[in-house]
Amino acid sequence: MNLTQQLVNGIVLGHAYALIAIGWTVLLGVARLVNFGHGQMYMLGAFVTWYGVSRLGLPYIVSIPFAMLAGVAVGFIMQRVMLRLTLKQDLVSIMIVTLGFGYVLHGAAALTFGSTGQILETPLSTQDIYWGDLWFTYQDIAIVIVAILFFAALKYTIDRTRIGRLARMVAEDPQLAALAGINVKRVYFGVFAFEGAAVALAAALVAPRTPILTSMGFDEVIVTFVVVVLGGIGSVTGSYLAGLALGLFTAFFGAFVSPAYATAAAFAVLIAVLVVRPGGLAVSPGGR
Amino acid sequence: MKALKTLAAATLGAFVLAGPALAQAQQPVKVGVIFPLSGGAGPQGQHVTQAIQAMASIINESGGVMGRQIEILSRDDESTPAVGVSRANELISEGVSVIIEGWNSPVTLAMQPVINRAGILDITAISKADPILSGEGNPLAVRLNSSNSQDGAVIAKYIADRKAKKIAFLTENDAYGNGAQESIEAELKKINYEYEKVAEEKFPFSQADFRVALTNVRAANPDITVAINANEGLGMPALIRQAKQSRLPGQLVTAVGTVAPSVISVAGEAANGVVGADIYFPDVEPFASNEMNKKFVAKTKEMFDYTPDKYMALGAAALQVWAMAANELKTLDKEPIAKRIRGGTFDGTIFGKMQFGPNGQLMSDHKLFTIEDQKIVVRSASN
Amino acid sequence: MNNRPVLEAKDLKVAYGGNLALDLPHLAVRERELVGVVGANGAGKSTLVNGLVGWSRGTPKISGKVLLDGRDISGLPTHERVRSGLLLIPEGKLVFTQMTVEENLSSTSDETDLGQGRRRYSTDEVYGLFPRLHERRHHLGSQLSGGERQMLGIARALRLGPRALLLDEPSIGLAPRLVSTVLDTVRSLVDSGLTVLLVEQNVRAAIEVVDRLVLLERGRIIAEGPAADMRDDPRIAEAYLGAHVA
Amino acid sequence: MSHGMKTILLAILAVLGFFVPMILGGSGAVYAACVLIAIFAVMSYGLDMIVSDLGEVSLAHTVFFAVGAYTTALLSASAGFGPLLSLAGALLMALLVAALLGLVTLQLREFVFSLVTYAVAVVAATVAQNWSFLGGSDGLRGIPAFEISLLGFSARNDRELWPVAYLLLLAAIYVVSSFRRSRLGQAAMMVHLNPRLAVTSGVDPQRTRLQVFLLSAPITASAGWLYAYQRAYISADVLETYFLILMLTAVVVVGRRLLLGPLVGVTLILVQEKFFSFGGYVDKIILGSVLILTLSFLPSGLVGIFAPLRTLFARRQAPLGKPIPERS
Repeated sequence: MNLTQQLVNGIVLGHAYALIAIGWTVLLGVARLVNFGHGQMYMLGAFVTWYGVSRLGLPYIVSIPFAMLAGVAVGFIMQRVMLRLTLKQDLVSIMIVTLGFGYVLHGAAALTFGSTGQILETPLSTQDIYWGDLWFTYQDIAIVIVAILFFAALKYTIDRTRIGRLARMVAEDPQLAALAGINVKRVYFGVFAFEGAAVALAAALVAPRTPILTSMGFDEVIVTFVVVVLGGIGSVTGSYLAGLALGLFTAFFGAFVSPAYATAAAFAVLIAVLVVRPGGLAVSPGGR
Repeated sequence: MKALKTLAAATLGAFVLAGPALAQAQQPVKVGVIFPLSGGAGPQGQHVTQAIQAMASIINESGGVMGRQIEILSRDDESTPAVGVSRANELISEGVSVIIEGWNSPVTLAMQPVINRAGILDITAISKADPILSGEGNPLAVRLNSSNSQDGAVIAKYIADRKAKKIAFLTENDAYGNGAQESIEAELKKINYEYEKVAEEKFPFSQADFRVALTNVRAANPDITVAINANEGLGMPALIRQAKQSRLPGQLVTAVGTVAPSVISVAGEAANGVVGADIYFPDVEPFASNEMNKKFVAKTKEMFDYTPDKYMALGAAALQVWAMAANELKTLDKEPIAKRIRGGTFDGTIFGKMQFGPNGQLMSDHKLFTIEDQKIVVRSASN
Repeated sequence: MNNRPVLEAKDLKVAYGGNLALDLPHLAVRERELVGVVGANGAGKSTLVNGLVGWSRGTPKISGKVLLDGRDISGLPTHERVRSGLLLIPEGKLVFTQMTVEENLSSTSDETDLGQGRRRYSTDEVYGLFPRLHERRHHLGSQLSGGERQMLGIARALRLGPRALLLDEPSIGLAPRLVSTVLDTVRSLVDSGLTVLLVEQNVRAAIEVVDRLVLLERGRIIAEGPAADMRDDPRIAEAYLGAHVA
Repeated sequence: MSHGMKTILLAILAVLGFFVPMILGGSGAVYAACVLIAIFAVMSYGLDMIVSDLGEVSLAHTVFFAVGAYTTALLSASAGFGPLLSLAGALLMALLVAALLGLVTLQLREFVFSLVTYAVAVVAATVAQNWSFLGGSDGLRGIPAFEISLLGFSARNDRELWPVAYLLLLAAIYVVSSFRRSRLGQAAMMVHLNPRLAVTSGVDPQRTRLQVFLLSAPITASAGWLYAYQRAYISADVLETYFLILMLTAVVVVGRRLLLGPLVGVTLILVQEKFFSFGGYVDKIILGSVLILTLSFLPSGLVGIFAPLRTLFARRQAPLGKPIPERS
């Protein structure tokens, strides 16, 4: 058994997971919103990137912002439609509405992009690196680097900048934030736009690792759940660590037990954590 | 509230009343076809349905069934057993004479008792699970695609011929995958072949990232890796690509019928060198010179601009065999036709001579192939 | 100039689910004036100040006009009324508990031009006003005492450049000594140029600092006048100041 | 209207409902549709209690449906139990699983509750897919026809199964409406709308939640029981999102806390799916859009469109369809 290779697998997977989950973490931390359409937004990001690269002939690096823009657009529409529910914090309805959005996105993407598997090939994903017994691609390196930069930038923004402060104020108490002169609706819009852009960025980077299908997205939502809950809901640093831990767990559980049960095992751990310390999850809102 | 209910009930009623048409002598014979037309398996389900339509028009051109034209009623099971059952019920109430179905085994297993209870003939084209022929859901089952045990023999023979000693399995962890692996191992045992199972990695059907499993397999340094993955849209091409990238040592062999041309087109260059086996190739002997097959291939190309693969051929052959039996017996009734097919032989089909076992399983003839230049190249008959 | 009201409410009505909680034909607060609003529990004091900024933790129906320096701001959402200089320091939760004092005092708006009569207090100025906050500037809001939170609430409002300040029950839950400290600070703010509407239950303390007093009962103004006159008003004297008032 | 009159009217309505498939032509397809609608409506009523009364979104109700179906399949096919015994078994198993799940999630609220219930559903699906005791991915076959020899009753097709399905539906509606009038129902509403008030009124929120959970699970499980007989085959697909979305949509689309809401919701969805289908993808878009639009723009559900009508009906059917304003 090649443990170093599994370590590499786990680290790459972990950064991919953290990147996939980050949009949701912020959404949850700032706006206390859940988005069950997250997986389908990931799918859409992957397909828009693919469309840009292989149908429009755009360079990969141009296709990424293109996909992020699409993600922002979807986020805006979702928030526009759900604004009343968001301000009311009607979580029951919000959860179901986002499930509905996932359905609509899946149906629309399948009608637009077809339902056959596609390969999202990038200049990085086709370049393999063999290093002794180890194997990875430049795409894997890009995932790790972008994830680290993204999390560092996000952490800095939230902790040190005015925008981050505004978001934290809205997260803690939207009504008090309004009395501080903050346009709460705009912050909610911004957070949704961020969610859309972040998940599209994750898709553009992570999706080239495997073939893409319009029916995918379920696994991504599952991963996001685990990362967000284990990381302490709304916590950026926690999400990064939880993503990394989940990646390593998946790799080593796959190595020592079986990949067949990795997801179920991760969920079992999650349930166990929640049973043992149900209160320990309510970490400070605002995403520290 | 009551108004809503009445409204819903009324619309429901209107549609149901409009549904069943009166069966008259010169009315077409209705044939129900249920495959996934959407979702991951959607494109392939659509192709199978199209192939059946092509075969229907071939049959109709040569006089139809008992002088009546065949009308195909196609439905989408969405790869979901519950939806499949609903669709089967719909077709039953439309008065179909036979239902050709089956891409996913659970969908077939769910539909079998429903179709059976309605007294309608049920022909399974592709679903591979062994219980389909167990008689529990349908005592008069017929299935065309090869069974796991038939498939196991050809892969076992290949392993033995290659004198490979270190064997690894990458297996989909469900009834199909586990059954396929078991049958390969059972066949190896039957021919008393000595080998060492150096790795065995199971993964869920929906898996697309095999790097963790491949790392384990690679470390075991196998002579042959057998990949068993029926997820043609996602899993199999991903597995082939990642195996190539990870520089998996030894020969990658895919389980029978898991590498269709669609898999190769997604997997791209990485597919070159992969070995597989299958039961139908449109342009290889004995199919290439089979007049019926040529006609079928031409018709499919003409109607749908597509060269048929194995799945399409199986769907079309299901319709053809049923039409032959009906014409021969001059009946559309379930029981006589099922009994004619089960254990029977048919000449002049797109598969040439087709023979069914007493349990309704088609006897098929496997051929090994290698993928070269992203094309399936059948290995010489000596194999 | 001195007589023109900075803040004016006309026909202000607030209703919760069909029940009229406030019915205010007219109320005005003039430049550099400290107006106190007093009344029993449920008289509509908080409803009044909340209604002026269009803010609530419930979902009331608000109608009527609110004018700030003669400009009608009643169509604006809360955050824009705040930005135009009408600041409410609410009762209860008035600081961000998950943030440090320093962060609570950080600017939430990047506009520099505030317009006539407004000035944004600098961080140093508010620390000068409340040295205690400077000592605790790295503490989280949740670690502050009630008095410190009240100071922080006022300080945060000053940082936003208020034209008029609405204070909702600043003395609630504070020790008597702290009450007078807070109210004295408010008085000195008014003396240095601010306009304040103060809702207070502690009439005895309030009457010492305010210029004018408004008495609310069941959502309506039942008495109004200079503090000195109101002291002798029997409705005030009996209900709020007790027998020992001369 | 007097209480007695209402009861009589309801009884007449209940009797009339039984003849709906006959009125609609009585073809096999109508019976198949009606039986399925009844089964799925019962399934949804279990979830309805959690969503409408407790105000939480349980994503684990497919598990109770599966528990009912799998227990029935195992007891009837392997142990040879009759329908009544297997029903008892299914309800018991559902209670057990619900107690376990209820205790685990007792402390959790809102989205954390939903996430954990979803996790449970995913783990359950993996277990069902892989555990050969439950038939693995091939599922369980050989479920016998619905026969109660004691009563000489046997149902081999949907037409014959209809009386059973209809009775089950009536029973579920009765349980839900009694629940809403019961002290537990009032307590649940209080816990949902005003937890603080609930505590001060002597209601134990956690106990109430657990009790509602324990009442809700067997309802959904009983739907699984009949589904096993109706389909004669059970596989892990009963844990798929298809059923989850079906249930959720049925519960919310017409309007929350309307007694006949889930039934009408299921009817609308299945009629669309069966008779107005535009193919899987367009159906998905339709179902998703209906969910989005009703929840986002019609706060009181589809009945909001018929607001004037509703007041009419509210008067006539007060005990049945009385809307209670949702949480503000």
